[in-house]
Amino acid sequence: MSQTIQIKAFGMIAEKIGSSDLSLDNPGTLKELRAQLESQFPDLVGVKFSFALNKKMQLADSEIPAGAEVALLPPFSGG
Amino acid sequence: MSQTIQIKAFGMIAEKIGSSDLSLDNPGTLKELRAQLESQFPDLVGVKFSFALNKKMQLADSEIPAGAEVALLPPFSGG
Amino acid sequence: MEKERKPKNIFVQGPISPEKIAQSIANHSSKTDIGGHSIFLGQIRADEKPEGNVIAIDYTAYEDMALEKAFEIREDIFEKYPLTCMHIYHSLGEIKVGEICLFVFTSSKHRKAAMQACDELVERIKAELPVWGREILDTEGHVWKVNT
Amino acid sequence: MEKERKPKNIFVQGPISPEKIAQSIANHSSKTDIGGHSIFLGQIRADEKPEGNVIAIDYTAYEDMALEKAFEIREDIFEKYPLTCMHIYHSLGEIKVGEICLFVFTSSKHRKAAMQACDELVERIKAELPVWGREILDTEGHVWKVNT
Repeated sequence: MSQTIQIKAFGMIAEKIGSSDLSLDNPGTLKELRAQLESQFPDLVGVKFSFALNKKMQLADSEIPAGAEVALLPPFSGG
Repeated sequence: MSQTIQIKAFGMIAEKIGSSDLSLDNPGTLKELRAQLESQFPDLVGVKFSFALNKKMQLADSEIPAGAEVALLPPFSGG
Repeated sequence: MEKERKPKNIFVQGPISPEKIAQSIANHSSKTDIGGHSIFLGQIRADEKPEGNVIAIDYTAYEDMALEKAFEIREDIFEKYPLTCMHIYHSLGEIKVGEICLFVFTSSKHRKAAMQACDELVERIKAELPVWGREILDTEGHVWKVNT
Repeated sequence: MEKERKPKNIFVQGPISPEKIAQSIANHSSKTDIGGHSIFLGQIRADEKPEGNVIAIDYTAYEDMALEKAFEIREDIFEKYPLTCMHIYHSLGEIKVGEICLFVFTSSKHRKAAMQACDELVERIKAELPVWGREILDTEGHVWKVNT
């Protein structure tokens, strides 16, 4: 499980991270990814965001497949 | 009650009467007016229409005031 | 002081052009408290009847009464929903299939009020305005339109 | 044979012009089975925030995911309502107050289906499409738009 994953950040999350694209070692699950992101970017602590794996929303914790495109999605505000 | 009233007919009713404007002696009430119109224009028998008195719909029988503008209104079909 | 509203003419001779609709939308760009517009357009359908196919509808109205009633409906809807603007246009005369004969336009700070008001306006216009459509057929006959 | 539908691009750079809306309406005049069109337009509001007044919204999206989701929503709505046509356009980039950022357009034989489908589409677009609005303030700061 030490492959690299591609992370895309959007909206307020991209702003807090300071970038819209990141490459990280795959931490295994979304829960572990969230913990790692919060540790690396303390501004994310307490900020609401969801994950999409390969363009599908993930509402519960999930394993992150090898080579996945992981998106960090703050609450939508289109329209 | 022998004044003249002005009658305006619309849509299918004007077509059946053959005119959109009529002057009649006031028959007193809308019920009597309907009977008189059906007698004068047999094509109106069985045809659905309502009355307006001075531009207000009259759903029940009413007296026809002197000099009233009486409109014969088939079911509306705007839009 | 309450805003005073007066009866406006809602009738236009002939079809309502897409350009008129665009102009009406553009006129609202200076009203920066509007967040949503809801629009309903009625278009003449080429219905097939036992007597022939509809090629146009010729609209007539009891205009004075219709304008009074339209004003009453406008006042009711303005009272019921927090609207910024409301516009109603209905065609008179012959409108061909594919052309627009009704244009109802509501605007509000938030979308829900605009949408609900627009729906209610269309229902009331169809049910309460003394307007009649004579459907002209390709057989040179006609039938009187019936609203469902 | 069922009609096959493919994902379409719903995004346009910059505001949606009234002329584009007029053109879209005019394009439907040849579809003579349409009796009613329902349109919703989202317009940028000059909201006052504690941090300043909104002068524009800068929209960004996760475009690939949004187009997949928009396609799924389209299919759901086509299955649920007897529609003739459905069009969705959403702006990206900076849209100034008073300009149009969302254009949803449904057409049907009868008005009810067009209206209900339009309402439902707007709700789903706002709730389900990965799109974000950054509200630009006259104080040179910004706040992130929150949908209610």
